[in-house]
Amino acid sequence: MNTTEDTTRRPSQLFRNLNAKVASIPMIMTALLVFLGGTVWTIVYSFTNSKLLPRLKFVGLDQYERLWSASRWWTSIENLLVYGVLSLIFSLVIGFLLAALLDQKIRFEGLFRTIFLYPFALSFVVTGLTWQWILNPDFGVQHIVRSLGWESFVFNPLYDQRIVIYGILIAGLWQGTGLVMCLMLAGLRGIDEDIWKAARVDGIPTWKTYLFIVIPMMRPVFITTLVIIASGIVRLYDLVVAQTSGGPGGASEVPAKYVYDYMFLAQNLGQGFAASTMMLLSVAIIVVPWAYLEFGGKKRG
Amino acid sequence: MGNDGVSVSIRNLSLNFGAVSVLKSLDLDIQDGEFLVLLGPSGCGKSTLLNCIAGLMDVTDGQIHIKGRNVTWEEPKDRGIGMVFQSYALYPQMSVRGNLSFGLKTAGMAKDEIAKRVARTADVLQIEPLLDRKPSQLSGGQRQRVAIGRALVRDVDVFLFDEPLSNLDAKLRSELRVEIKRLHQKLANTMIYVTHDQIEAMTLADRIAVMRSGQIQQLDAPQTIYSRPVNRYVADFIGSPGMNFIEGEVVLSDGAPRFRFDGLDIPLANYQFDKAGAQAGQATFGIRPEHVAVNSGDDWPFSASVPVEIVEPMGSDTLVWSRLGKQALTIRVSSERAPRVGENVTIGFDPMNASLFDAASGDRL
Amino acid sequence: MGNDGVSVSIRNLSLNFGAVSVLKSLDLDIQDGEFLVLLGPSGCGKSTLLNCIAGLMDVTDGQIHIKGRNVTWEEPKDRGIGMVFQSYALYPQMSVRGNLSFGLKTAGMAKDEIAKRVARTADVLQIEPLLDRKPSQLSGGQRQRVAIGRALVRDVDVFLFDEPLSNLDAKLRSELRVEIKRLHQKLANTMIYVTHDQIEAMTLADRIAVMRSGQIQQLDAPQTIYSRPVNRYVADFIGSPGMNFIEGEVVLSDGAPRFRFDGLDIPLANYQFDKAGAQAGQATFGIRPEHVAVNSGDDWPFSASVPVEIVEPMGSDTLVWSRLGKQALTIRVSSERAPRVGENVTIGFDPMNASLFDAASGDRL
Amino acid sequence: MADVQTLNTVAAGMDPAADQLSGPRGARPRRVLSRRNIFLYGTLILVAIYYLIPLYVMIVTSLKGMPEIRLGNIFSPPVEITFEPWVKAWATACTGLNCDGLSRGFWNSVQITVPSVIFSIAVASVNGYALANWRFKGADTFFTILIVGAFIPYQVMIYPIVILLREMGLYGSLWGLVIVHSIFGMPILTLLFRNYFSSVPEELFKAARVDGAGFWRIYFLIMLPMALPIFVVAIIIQITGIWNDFLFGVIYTKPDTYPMTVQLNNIVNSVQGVKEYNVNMAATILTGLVPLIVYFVSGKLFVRGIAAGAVKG
Amino acid sequence: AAELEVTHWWTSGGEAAAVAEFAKAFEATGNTWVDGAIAGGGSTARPVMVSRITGGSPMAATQFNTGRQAEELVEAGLMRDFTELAEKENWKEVIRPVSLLEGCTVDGKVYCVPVNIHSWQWLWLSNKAFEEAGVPVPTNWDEFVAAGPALEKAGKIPLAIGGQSWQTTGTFNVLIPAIAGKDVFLKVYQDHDAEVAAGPEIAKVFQAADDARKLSAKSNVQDWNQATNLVITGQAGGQIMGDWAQGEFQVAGQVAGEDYTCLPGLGVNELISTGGDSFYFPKLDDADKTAAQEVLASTMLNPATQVSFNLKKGSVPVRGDVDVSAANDCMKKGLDILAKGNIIPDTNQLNTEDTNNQLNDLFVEFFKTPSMTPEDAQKRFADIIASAD
Ligand SMILES: Nc1ncnc2c1ncn2[C@@H]1O[C@H](COP(=O)(O)OP(=O)(O)OP(=O)(O)O)[C@@H](O)[C@H]1O
Ligand SMILES: Nc1ncnc2c1ncn2[C@@H]1O[C@H](COP(=O)(O)OP(=O)(O)OP(=O)(O)O)[C@@H](O)[C@H]1O
Ligand SMILES: [Mg+2]
Ligand SMILES: [Mg+2]
Repeated sequence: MNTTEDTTRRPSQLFRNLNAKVASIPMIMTALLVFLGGTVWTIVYSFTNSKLLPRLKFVGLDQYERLWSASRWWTSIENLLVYGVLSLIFSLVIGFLLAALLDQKIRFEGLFRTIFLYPFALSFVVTGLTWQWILNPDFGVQHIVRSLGWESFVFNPLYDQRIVIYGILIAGLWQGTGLVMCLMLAGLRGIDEDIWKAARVDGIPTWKTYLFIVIPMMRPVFITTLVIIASGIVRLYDLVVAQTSGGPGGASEVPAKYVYDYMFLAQNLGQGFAASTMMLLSVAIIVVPWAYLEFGGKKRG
Repeated sequence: MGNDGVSVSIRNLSLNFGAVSVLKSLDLDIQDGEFLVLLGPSGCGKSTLLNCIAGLMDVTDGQIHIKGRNVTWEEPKDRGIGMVFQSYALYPQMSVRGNLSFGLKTAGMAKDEIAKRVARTADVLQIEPLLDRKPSQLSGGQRQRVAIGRALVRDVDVFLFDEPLSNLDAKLRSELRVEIKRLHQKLANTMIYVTHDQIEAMTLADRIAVMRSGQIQQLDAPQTIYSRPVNRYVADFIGSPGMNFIEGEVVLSDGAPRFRFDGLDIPLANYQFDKAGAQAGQATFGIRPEHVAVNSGDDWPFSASVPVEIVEPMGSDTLVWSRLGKQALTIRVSSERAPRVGENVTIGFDPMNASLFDAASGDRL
Repeated sequence: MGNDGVSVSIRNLSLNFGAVSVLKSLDLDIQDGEFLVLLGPSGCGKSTLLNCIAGLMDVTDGQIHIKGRNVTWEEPKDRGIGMVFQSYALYPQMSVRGNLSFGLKTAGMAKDEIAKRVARTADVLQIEPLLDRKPSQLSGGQRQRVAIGRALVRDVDVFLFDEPLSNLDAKLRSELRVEIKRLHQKLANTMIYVTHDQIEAMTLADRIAVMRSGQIQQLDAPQTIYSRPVNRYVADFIGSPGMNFIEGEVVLSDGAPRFRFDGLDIPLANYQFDKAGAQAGQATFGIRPEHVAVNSGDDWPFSASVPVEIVEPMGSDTLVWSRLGKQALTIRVSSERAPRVGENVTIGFDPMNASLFDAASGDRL
Repeated sequence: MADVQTLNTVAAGMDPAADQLSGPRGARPRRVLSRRNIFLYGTLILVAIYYLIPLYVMIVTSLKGMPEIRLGNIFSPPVEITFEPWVKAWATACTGLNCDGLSRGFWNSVQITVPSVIFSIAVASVNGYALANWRFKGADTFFTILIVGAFIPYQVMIYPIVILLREMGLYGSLWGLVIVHSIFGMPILTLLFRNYFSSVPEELFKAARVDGAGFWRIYFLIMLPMALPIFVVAIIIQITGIWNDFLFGVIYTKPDTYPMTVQLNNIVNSVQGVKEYNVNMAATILTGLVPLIVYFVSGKLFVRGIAAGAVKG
Repeated sequence: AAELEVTHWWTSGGEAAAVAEFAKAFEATGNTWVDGAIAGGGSTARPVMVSRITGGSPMAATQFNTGRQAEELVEAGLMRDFTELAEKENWKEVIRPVSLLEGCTVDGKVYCVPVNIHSWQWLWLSNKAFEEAGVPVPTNWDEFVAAGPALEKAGKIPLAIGGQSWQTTGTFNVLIPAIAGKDVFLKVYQDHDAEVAAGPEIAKVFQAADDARKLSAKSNVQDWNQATNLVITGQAGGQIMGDWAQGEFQVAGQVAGEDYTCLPGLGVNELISTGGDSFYFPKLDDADKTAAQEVLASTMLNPATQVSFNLKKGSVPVRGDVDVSAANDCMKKGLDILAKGNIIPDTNQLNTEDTNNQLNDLFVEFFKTPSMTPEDAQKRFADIIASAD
C-alpha cells in the first residue's frame, strides 16, 4: 500500500470551525468581558472604599463588616427569602394548576390562556403601579369592602410593615404566573398520549396521574421554569420600587435595591459592590454547580 | 355457538372525528381465548378501534360487549382489559415494581396480594432481576416486557396490544413474538393485537382482520388470508415480497377458462372460482413468489422461459426478479437453486395456488 | 492488491469520545464499485465509522484514503462522497428540486448544468413529478428516494448509506431495497451501507463487514458469512430466526470426531474443521433452522424424534419450536409440511451445514 | 361476491341480531353541567376574573374624571366617560418643562426597540446555533458563564457597562443601548435557541455539510427557515423586555431619546398637587399597549414556540 | 447659539414653574434650553446624572444639592472650572451667605453656581384644619403636639409626612436645632461627635421625634407634595418641610397667614439652614456649547432671574442685592432670619451622601416602626455619627 506514505498532518485545532468561533465572539465577549469581567471587577472594588467613583483604595473587609451589621441588609435578605420561597412555590403550583386545567380539552382555551398570560406583557413598573392602586386602602379593596358595610375591614398590605412583602408577592404572582403556566402547558403537551391512556387503563385517577407520573416526567420543564423564576427573584427591584419604594419604614427592602441605593444614592460604591458580591456569591453557590451539570459536561441535546 | 364463547363483541361501531369518519359501522366478534390480529396500513383505524374497545375513546355509535357485558359506557379500568402500547408508556420515574403495582395500589389491593401478583407476573415474564430498575435502565425488549407485565398483573380477560413490537429491532422482535405466543398459550386469554407487520400477524394470529380505511376487509385464519385473499387489496397487503400481479383478461375458450396477457396464456382449469364461477372479462392474475418454481423439471400446468434481472440472496432463500411477458415477476427459490443474473430460466406454476381478481372491483373471482 | 482497484481504504482508524473508545484501530479496504454492508448491533460504531469516512467526525488516530487520496483532514464536501441518512434529513423548507440542487449551488455550478443534473437524477429515480413538492408532501419512500437523489446528483465516487430504509415499513423497505440494488448495478459506484437488518445486508452486499463494539469481526461475501461464520457472535447475529445452538462437547471416538450432548450424539465426519482440525473439548454446535429437515424420509447423518411445542406459520414457511435433548431447537419448514403442536416429528440434518464453535472463545472450530 | 359484512359475522358464527339494541350504545352521555365542568369552568372563570381586575381597574379609572375618582369606588364603571385623561397622557402631560406627554417617548421606544430586538435576536440565534451544532472546545464553559450571568442583578452590571461603553465610545448612543439590551437578552435567548437547534435532527446538519455548505450557509439557508416558532418566542420576549425596560432606558439615553417607560415614570412621578390617577392609568395603559397587542395577536404562536424550544434541554 | 441640555429633578408644580423662569431667561440670550427633567426626586435623577457624566456623554448643566454630592466628580476633573467667570462677576461679593460659594469651591476654584437657598426648618400649618378641630393655630412645636388629639378627633392627620425616607430624616434634622439648639446640631453633624449624639440633648430630640411619629401615624402618602397637599386641603394639621413647600401653597392659590401659617424653626429656635441647589457644568468638547455654558451660568445668577426664579420656587435668592419686595409673608420671615445671621449649614454640606443615606434608613424605620424605641434608635444614630466622615 503506497497510500499510507503520504501522511497529511493533523491541521491546527485553532482554525477548525473557525467560522463558528468567529460567530461566537459576541457571546464569548459577553461571557468573559461583561459577566465574568464585570463580576471580577465588582468583587475587586468591593474591597475598596470607593464612593461616587470607583477608586482602588483598599480597605480590606470593612465594607463587608458594615454590610452585615446593617439592619437594612438583614431585612432585605429576609424579604428576599420570604418572597423567593413563596413566589417559587406559588408560581409553580398556580402555574401548574392553571396549565392542568387548560389541558382538559376545554373550550375557549385560547381566550383563557391569553387572559392568564397578558400580565407578563406588562412591565414591573406598570404592575407595581396598578397593584399599588388596587391595594391602596383609601381607594382600593379595603375601601370597597368598607363601603359595603364592613367598617372594620382591614386590608392594607402595602402600609403594614408585617405583611408588605405579601402585597408585593400578590403583584409579582399576578405578573409572572402566566409565563409559568405557558411553560407548564407546553410541558404537558409534550407528554406521550400513551402515558395517559396507560394510566386510565390502570384505573389511576387523574390527580394521581398528574402527581405521581406526569409531574416527575416534566423535570426539564420545571428546571427551565425554575431558572426563569429564580433569576427574576434575585433581580427583584422594579416591582418594589414601583409599589412601595421599600417602605413602609424599609420593611420591603430587597438586596437589589440595597445595591442600587448604596451605589447611586449613598454614593458609596464600595458598599454597593460588597452587597452585590454577596448576592453573586449566593447565586453562584446555587447556580454554578447546577448550570455546570446541566449545560457543561453533558453531550448533545 | 352460544354467547358464552364470545369474549369481545363489537356491534355496528362507528367513530367520527368531526366530519371524518374513522370507523364505519364495524362488527366484530372475538372468541374467548382467541388471538386476533388487526392488520392494515397506517391510518386505517386499527389504534382507534383498539382505543374504543379499551374505552379510551368515546364511540359515536354502536356497542361494545366484553364477556357478555355491555361496556360501551364504562370506564377503561372496569372493562377487564389490559393494554400494551407501542411506546411502552412506562411510568419513567417509577421502578419496574412501581410500574407493575401502581394500578393495584390505586385500586386499594392489599399489600401482600400485590406482592404476590407482581412476583407471579415477574416470574411469567422473567423480569425478576429487573424489578428495582427504572425504565431508563432497561433495553427496549425489557421495557416492552414490563409493559406487558403491567397488563398481566391486573389479571384481565382481554389483552389489547397496539403495535407492541414495532419499536424494537428485528432480532428482538422475533424473540418477543415467540414470547407473546407462549404467553398466550399459557394464559389462554383473549388477545387483540394491532400490527402492520405481516410476519407478526401470520405467526401470532388465530384469526387476522385485515382493515382498510375503517372497515374490515377480511377476517379469517392466516393461511386462508394468505392463500385465498378476498380481494386484490388483501392479496397485495399480505406477503413479502408481495404477490405478483399480472394484468390481462379471462376468456372462455371452449368453455374452459383461460387467462390471456401479453400474448401468453394460462389455463385456469385448476383454479377454484368463487360461487359465481368463471366469467370472461378484464382481470388480474395473482401468484405468490414462492409458488413459482424454477427449473424444477416437473410438469406444471403453466410454464415459460424468463430472463433473470436481479438476484437477491436472503440467506436460506433467494429472490429472483424477472419478467413474464412485459410484466414484473418475483420468484422465491431456495438459495441452492438460485440462478445467475442474465440467465434465462424456465418457470412453472399451478394456477390452483393463484388468485384471480376482477380488474374493476378487485374482488376475488 | 493494486491501488487502482481500491476505492476507500481505512488504516488503523481509532475514535474516542472522551474515555470511551468507539472505534479501535480498524482497517478496511473497499474495492471500486463494491457494495459493502456494515452490519452490527446498535451502538457497535457503524454510524461512527460512516461519519468518519464522510468527514463529519474527527478521527482520533489513523487515516482515511478515498480514491488513493489521503482525505483524513479534508472537509466532507471535498471527499467525493454522498451520504443518505435514516431520517432522510431533507431540508424541509426547500422543494425537492431545491434539495437536489442545494449542494450544486453551494459549489457554484452553472444554472443550466444544475438543471441538467437534477433532471437526470430525477429521471434515474423517477421522481420528476415530485420536483416541486416540499418534503412534507411526500411519502416516506419518496422522501428516501429524494435523499438518495441528493447524493446522486453530486456525482460522487462513494455513496454512504446510514440505515436508509429503517424508517420505512416492511413493504416499502423491500421495494426500495431492490431499487438501490438496481441503482448500484447501473451506476457501479462504491457504496457503503449501514444496516442492522440482515435481509438487507444479505440481499444487497457484495461483502458484509460484521461489526462488534468498534471492531470488524468478519468481512466476507454474504453466503460465506451465512454458512461459515467465523465465530459464534457472527453466527448468532446473522439469520432470522437465529441459528440453533446446542451446548455439548466434541469427543474423538476411534479418531472420528463426534458431538455429544444430553445423551445424544452427532457424527462430525462430514464437518469441515478449521485448519487446526478436530480436537476434543467443550463446544457449541450450531445449525440453522432451515437446515433441519422434518419427516423428510431421507437418510440423514443425524436424526431424532422431537416434540412440537409452538408452530408459527409465516406465509410460505412455518417455524416449528421444538427441543432437542434439553435444548431449544427451531426448525423452518415449508408451510405445506407444517406439523401440529403436540405431535412428535422426526428431524434430520447434515453436520456439513452446521458450524462448530469453541465453547470458551466462541471461535469456529 | 361475498358481502364483507356477512362474511365477518358468518365467520364469527354469531347471530347479528342477538343483543343488538339493548343497553347503552353510542357515545357516553355527557351533561353540559356535570360537576367536573362546573368545577373546571368555575375555577377558570374565577381565576380569569382575578387576572382581569387590574386591567379593568386601569381602563375604568382612565375613563373617569378626577372628582369621580375621589368619590371613591375603583371598581364602579365611569358615570361619565371622558377621554380627557388619555389625551393628556398622550399629548400634554408635563415633566419639568416638557409638556408633550408620552407621544415622543413612543417613537423613541420604537426606535430603540426595533434595532435592539433585531440585533439581540440575530446575535443570540447565531450563538445558539453555534453552540448546538458546532460544538467547539470551551463553548460549554462560555455558555455556563452566560447562564449564570442571567442571575446577576442588572444593577451590579451598570458600572462595568458604563465603563465598557465609554471605552467603546458608544455611551449615550442608540447603539450603546442596543448592545446593552443584547447583552442582557443573551443568556435566556441563547438558551432558547440552543435548545431549539439541538432538537433539530443532527443528520440535517450533517447532510448540509456533505453538500458543502459552511457555517453561515447552513445557518441562513437551513436552520433559519426552520426556526420560525422559536423566533416568534424570542421576538415576543424581547419586544416585551426592551419595551418595558426602564433602568437602561433612563441611564443610557438622553432626554430627547427617552423611551416611553421613562416618560411614564416622569408623568407618574411628576405630581402636581394631587396625583392624577386617571392620567396615570391612561399613561400606563398606553405604555403597555404595544407588548399587550403583541401578546394578544401572537399568544398562540408563543405557546407553540415555547413547546418547541424552551422546555427541552 | 447652542442647545444646552439641563438635567434636574424639579417636576412638581411650583418647581416646574420656577425652572421655566430659567429657561425663559436663557432662551432670551438666543440659546436653547433643552429640558432634561427626571421625575422621582434626586434619588432617581442623581444616578442618571452621574452615570452620564462618567460614561462620557454628559449634559451641559446639571442640578445637584449644594453640598458634597458632586465632590468626587469635581476631583475627577469632569466638571468645568468657573473661577474666571466668578471673578469677573464678583460672585464672592454678591452671593451670600458665603458658605454657599464655599460649597462650590474646591482647592480655591469655583465649580458650580448656587441658585437658591432652601431651608428645612419650617412647620407648615393648615388654618382650616385647626379651625375645624376647634383649636387655635399653634405658634410653636409644643402647642402643636398638644393640639394633636383634638385634630385626630376631628378626623385629621395631625402631622403629614411622606413615605420617602429623606422626609423623615429631614423632619428629625429639623427637630435637632429646634429642640436641642444650634450647638448640638453642629457638634453632631459638623464635628460628628458621637458622645453628643448619644447624649441627653439628642435623647430629648428623639422623644420629640417619637411624638412626631405618633402624630404622623395615619399619614400614608409617598411624595412630599402629596403631604403638602394634605395640609393645603385641610386634611392634615401640619407638615415639617422645607420652604419649597411654599411653592405648592402658591400654586394652589393660598395666602400665607390667611389660609396657612408658617413657623420657621418650628417656632422654637428661629434658625434656618442654608441649603439649596447648585448647577454644575460638565466639561464638553463642543466649543459653542462651552461658550453657552458660561452664558447660562451668568443668567442663573442674574438678579432678575434670581428674583423671578426664587419667587416661583418659594426659596430665597442667593444674591443679597436683589429686590424681594414681591416676597410673601413667609419668605420675608426667612429673609429676616437670614439677615440676622441665624443660620446653620445644611446637612448636605456637612454629611456625605453615604451618611445621609444611613440616616434615611434609620429614620424611615423609626418613623414607621412603632415598636422601635427612641433609645434603640438613638444608639444606632450615635453609631452612624461615629462612623461618618
Ligand atoms: N384525534 C384525532 N382527530 C382527528 N383525526 C384522528 C384523530 N386520531 C386519529 N385520527 C385519524 O384517524 C385515522 C385512524 O387513525 P389510527 O391511529 O387509528 O390509525 P392506525 O391504523 O393505528 O395507524 P398506525 O398504523 O399509523 O398506528 C387516521 O386517518 C387519523 O388521521
Ligand atoms: N457524541 C458522542 N459522545 C459520546 N459517545 C457517543 C457519541 N456518539 C456516539 N457515541 C457512542 O458511540 C457508540 C457507537 O455509536 P454509533 O452511533 O456509531 O452506533 P451505531 O452502530 O450506528 O448504532 P445504531 O445502530 O443504533 O445506529 C455508541 O456506544 C454511542 O453511545
Ligand atoms: Mg396506530
Ligand atoms: Mg447508527
